[in-house]
Amino acid sequence: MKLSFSAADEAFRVEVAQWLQDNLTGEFEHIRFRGGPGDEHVFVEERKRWEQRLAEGGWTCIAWPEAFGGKQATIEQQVIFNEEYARAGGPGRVGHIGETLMGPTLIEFGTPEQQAKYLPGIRAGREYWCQGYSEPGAGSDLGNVKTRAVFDEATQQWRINGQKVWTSLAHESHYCFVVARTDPNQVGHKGLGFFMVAMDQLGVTIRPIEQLTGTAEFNEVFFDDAVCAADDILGAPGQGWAVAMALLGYERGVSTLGQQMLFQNELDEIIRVAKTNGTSQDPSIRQRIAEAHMGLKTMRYNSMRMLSGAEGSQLNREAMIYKLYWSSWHRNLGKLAMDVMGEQAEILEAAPYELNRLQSMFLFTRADTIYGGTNQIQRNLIAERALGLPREPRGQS
Amino acid sequence: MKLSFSAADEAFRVEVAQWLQDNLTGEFEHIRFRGGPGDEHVFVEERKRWEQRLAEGGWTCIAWPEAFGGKQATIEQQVIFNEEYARAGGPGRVGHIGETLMGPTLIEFGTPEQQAKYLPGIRAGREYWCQGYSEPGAGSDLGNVKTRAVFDEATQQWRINGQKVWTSLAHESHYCFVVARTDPNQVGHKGLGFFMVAMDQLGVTIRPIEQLTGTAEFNEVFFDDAVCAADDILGAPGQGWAVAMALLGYERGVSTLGQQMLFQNELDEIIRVAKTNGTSQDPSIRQRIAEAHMGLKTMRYNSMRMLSGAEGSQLNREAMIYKLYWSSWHRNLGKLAMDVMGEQAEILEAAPYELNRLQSMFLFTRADTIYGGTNQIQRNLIAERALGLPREPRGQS
Amino acid sequence: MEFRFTEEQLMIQDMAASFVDEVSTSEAVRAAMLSDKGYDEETWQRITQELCWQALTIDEEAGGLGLGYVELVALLEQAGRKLLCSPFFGTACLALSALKQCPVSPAKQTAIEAILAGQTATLVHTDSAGRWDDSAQLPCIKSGALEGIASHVVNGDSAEWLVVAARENDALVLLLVSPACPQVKRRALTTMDQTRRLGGIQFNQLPLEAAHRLCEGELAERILAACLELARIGAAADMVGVAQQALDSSVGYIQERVQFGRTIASFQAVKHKCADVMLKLESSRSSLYYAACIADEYLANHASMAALQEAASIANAYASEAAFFAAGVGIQLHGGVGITSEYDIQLYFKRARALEAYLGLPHWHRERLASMLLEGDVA
Amino acid sequence: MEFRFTEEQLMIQDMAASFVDEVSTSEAVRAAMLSDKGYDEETWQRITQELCWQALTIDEEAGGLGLGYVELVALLEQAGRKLLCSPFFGTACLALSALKQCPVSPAKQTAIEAILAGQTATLVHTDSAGRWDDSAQLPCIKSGALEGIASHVVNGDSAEWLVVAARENDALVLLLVSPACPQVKRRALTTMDQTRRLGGIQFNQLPLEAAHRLCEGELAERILAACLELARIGAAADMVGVAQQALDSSVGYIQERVQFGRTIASFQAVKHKCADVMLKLESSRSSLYYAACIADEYLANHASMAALQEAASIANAYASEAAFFAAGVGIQLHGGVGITSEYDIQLYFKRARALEAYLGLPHWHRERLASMLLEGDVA
Repeated sequence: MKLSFSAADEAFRVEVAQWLQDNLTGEFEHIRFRGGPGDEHVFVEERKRWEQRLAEGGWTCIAWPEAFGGKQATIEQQVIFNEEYARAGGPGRVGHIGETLMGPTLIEFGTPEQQAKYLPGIRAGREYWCQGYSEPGAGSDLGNVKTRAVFDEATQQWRINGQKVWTSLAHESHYCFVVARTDPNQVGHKGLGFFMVAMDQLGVTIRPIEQLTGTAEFNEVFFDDAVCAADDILGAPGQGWAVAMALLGYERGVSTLGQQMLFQNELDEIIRVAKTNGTSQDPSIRQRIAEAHMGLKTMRYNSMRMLSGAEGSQLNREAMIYKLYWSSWHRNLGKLAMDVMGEQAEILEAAPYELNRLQSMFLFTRADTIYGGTNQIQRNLIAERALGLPREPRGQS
Repeated sequence: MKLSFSAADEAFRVEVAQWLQDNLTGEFEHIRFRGGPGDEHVFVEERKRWEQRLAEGGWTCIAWPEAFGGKQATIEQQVIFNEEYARAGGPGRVGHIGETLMGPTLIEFGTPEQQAKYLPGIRAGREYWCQGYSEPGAGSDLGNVKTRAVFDEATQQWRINGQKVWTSLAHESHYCFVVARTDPNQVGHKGLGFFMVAMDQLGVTIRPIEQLTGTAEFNEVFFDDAVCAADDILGAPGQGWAVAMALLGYERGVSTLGQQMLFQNELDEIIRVAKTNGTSQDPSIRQRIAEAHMGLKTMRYNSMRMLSGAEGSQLNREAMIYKLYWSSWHRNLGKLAMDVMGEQAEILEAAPYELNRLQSMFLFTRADTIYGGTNQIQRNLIAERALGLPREPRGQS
Repeated sequence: MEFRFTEEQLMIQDMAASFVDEVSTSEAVRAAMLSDKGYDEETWQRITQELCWQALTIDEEAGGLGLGYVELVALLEQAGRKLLCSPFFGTACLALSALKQCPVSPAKQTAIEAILAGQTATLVHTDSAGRWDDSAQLPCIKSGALEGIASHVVNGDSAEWLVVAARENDALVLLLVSPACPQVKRRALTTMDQTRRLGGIQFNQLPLEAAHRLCEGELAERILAACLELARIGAAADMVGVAQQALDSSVGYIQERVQFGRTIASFQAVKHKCADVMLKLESSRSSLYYAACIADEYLANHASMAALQEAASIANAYASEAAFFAAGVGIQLHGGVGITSEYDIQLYFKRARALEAYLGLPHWHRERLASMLLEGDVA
Repeated sequence: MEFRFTEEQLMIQDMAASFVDEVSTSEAVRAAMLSDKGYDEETWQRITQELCWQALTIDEEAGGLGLGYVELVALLEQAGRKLLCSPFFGTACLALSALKQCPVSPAKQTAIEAILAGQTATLVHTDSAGRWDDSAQLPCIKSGALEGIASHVVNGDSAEWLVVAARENDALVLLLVSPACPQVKRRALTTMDQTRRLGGIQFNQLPLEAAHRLCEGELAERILAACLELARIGAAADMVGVAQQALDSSVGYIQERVQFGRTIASFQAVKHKCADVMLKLESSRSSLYYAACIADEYLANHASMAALQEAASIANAYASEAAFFAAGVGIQLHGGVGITSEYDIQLYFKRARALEAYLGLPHWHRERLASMLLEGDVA
């Protein structure tokens, strides 16, 4: 067991930090620390230009194999990149879903033609992706997909009908990966397909969902005879569940350490406020600040164990606790922020409903324990998969 | 809504307090504050004599109708009696089960002959009862009774076979009320009988269960062809469930306010220790002492609402939360006591394993959230009965 | 001892429930939130003219109904249950609580009559940072004029009468001020919870006359202290209502919502969350009703300030935690839609949070109780 | 960065696991609890002669294995998992941690050789009330003799060597004392947790020679401070083991136990409790392993005292809460039998409680972290 990084890794860290210092400036200065969770709707054009700047520097898709334009970065290098990116205030990545979810899935399951068609746009920071998993009636129940895909022999295209929800950045995305039922006679995990659907077509309609923050980070996406070329199904019809699950497996990983840097920024801000307004002298607040600090440190140690032990996208026991851990921690941090702000917590920045960073965080953390699998679902997963307890029975609906 | 008691009730309070002051003294001085939960095994002989003293003073069974020797005391008077009894340090009542559970059940379901046979002994503080509900395999699942009762036509007696568990004071009791299956072809709530079984017979064996405190408040009771006269079934065969449930209904009620006085004594002791050893200056301990105080006050207000709204033994919404509330509160109090005691918490009074009052309370509170329906069962009850949510499905065993 | 509502009190509660169900619908709340004054003028007219809520706690000889805090709490609980946007809390629970305790004076007479007639009022007891404790730098009276800023004043942007706590040298003075003059500037604050409007008020050399004075010195200190306790009890009532509806709407939603082929209400973890909410809610309600009784006893000189403080802290801290927990669980049980602005549960969450922080967070109350228990006297 | 055990470390862990499974059965623990010294002499012989655990952290040049806290923590976790009753913690985690940091001296040489040979030792750093913080009134050296009482000494009733923290005027002195003399009186304390024996020691004008002295002054202060942090990390390891077994035995029990026609493991509320335990347990383990790495870095002068304190507080506070929670949930999930002395879960509960309170409750650690964060520096 060792905590330190190798000399080569430390040199890599210097290189990343230097590049960010040289580039995340000038026209990009004002988007530092912006565009994170709960703030994804801001400065989208600037953040797209930033994606391209990153790509020019060779800093997109560093984990990809070199054959696809990546650096085949080690876990350590990915950790370092994410840490330095967050430390420098790197803005929320518009290309995140393409780079970390769609790319690896294409590399694992795609045909050479599919890889050639889609990977370069992601790598260049020019083509963005959004997700089409959740449906209004399904929530955490991905097996209950109602969106249908029918192959039209006449046009040799798939026709997709249905509705997806909780789709970030749908307006900005060129493509959406959509899980849809290809075999109407199957239920649950069977008879699904995984489609790569172009967003810029008549059959696709986007409706923003306004959140409790007054902003709209998420969208509903309606597919109304949307078309998808025969070649744009990833894996075979019926294989959709396997592809979809593999993609979710990529969600956990090195990006967690970058996320923790954002959390650290938030905690630092809370400590700054506490010291300024004197709540840092309140013993109960002190206990909670210490608890938050301990929790964040431990989150980091959990990640380090998870990354040291992880084989590829395989889930291990430690990884299963990760979502429940961070979402609960972050929700508590939101409450702490409000209590530290004192009387000012209730007063917004400006009319009509402009929240400051901590207020926005407070409200948005209520979503953290819901999206990507509620805390209840997470506890089921831990109990059933890590501890081997009986599965929840499925009802007969 | 009014908080105060009437002048007549206040006069009653003075009468009770005076009698206790005059009588709970001399030979009874050393049993003050003893024999409560977790301490039920101590000074049993003295506490039996105390029962008889109470009876002579007319202070047993005050809630019973006058026809059966009671005072037909109002709810307010019962509250006052329990409060004053606890305030004076009245010892744990050996006759508790007979007076508050068996008596009312006999009065509701018993024949005049049964009432004449059993009520006077209870009223006089001379005959004690214990319960025979729980079974080793059944726990919180009363429907899963395995003890069998078979009517022997030859002797015209019931023969009882089976095992009961968690029976307090079994050694001291003259009778046990036993729920047993009279119809072996029925399951669950059907085919049960409610029997009044004499303990002093060859077919009854008692085995104490040693607890984590090193003491044995509870027992296992084995029925091995134990006999019970034909007349000693309460209600008809098959009616056992209804009788058993009615009896449980009497469990919640005015005695709660006496229980709270015991809790107040414990909290007072904790505050005394905290002031003595300086932990009262620790801000986290202060928060928890305040929380305990608030919780106990609120427990009292909950009881006052419950008693003001209760009609007979009917459960109301407020009553359903009571067990979960007090058991959770008391468990937290146990932990607080240990943390307040500081380094001394770990050191016992004497070898081999003599716990002080707060240590014993700490350990024994772990049982509070289990017996009489675990906290999980209590939450099911609240969710299903008070909030109307779906019932837990029963498995097929 | 009768620790339950009388028939009359139940009737008051039922009428209030029907009324808020009618007027404080989701659409009405959302319209009021965005309106100029933060409440619907017509609804206020009905409250004062049809229902006479403002007269509830005014003495009968002064033309009121002569009822007390138990009844007031019954109304406020219903108001909270439907997120009623209204100057009722400021008028009845803040201004009137102060006025009732003041000695007879022309100012008091003026104010009570105005309120009876349906005018709105509030209590101004904060400083420019919204502080309300001993550290507050209240507006000051110097050379016969009032100067200073008070922030976070409940309905302070629109109340027609202000009962103002000000300092004159070292003494506290309670004043009755009409804000309709150029020396008083006011604005609505933009708040996270939009159902309870707060205002900022600036007094700019407002000349005072004797007729403005309600009382001063130790009496004023005692009255103001009691007012804060009564406000905490009133806020607890609102929060109990908030918690009740957060639970009820969640219980409704989970019985409709199907996941994995079952209603989510059939999942034990979901049921147990609801049970935990109910435990906290009913316990809050018990401590609220107790505190309301104590409030009436205090106002009738039958209970001490210490008893009032203790009851107020218990009721407020319990209700704060119950409401925040109930609304937070409510969002969680609503799942994805819980965090959309379309559903009301988030409005309950914001109101719960605002009220929780109003006049002391739970840990502030616990520390105050600890001092009473460990260093001083507790009732 | 390799935040996992190496092959060698895994082997050490596996061997320790097999050993404690063999020797520290429920029967063996119960026998040891009631025995004279509180541990089984033969098991200690095997630990020191067969397994050489006592040599683990002793430098290779001194005849030890030259390993560090990561390996020690792996052993202590296994010891906790099976409630091992043993003088190992006192010897290896307390006495040796102090000795290793002391400069070369005859006393140090004597002690290390004795420990290598299988003798037991402990650190005496408390006063007569068991206090260990700045308020402790440690035994004093006056006129060349040691006088005073230390209570709550881990295995203090039987350890063959004592490293004693004493005051001489204002300076701290670390001494090596053999208790086998009439001026040292000892007794076993009757403790709630019977698996970790504590002793009380009285020094009654014990004459000291130069050869007793290990070090003094600032160095002694620094060594003692570090020892307490290392002990906190060691205790955290024991608690992680306790939590692991509390969870494992509960998971086993609930899969057997049938209620309402189902295993209780099939109830979602029960499953979720287990998930919550696992979350706390794995998080404790992560912070424990981190702290063990920092301990080795501190001892190699690569990490600061502040870093050691921070890591120790985090690991200890987390493990305390995890172990107490896991054992408490364990009792609950065992239901009625959980509170009988027949089942072992209550022994885990008592050990968790004792260790939680050892050298600071979680809120003490949080306040210490808060001072570092808000008033000082944090690593």
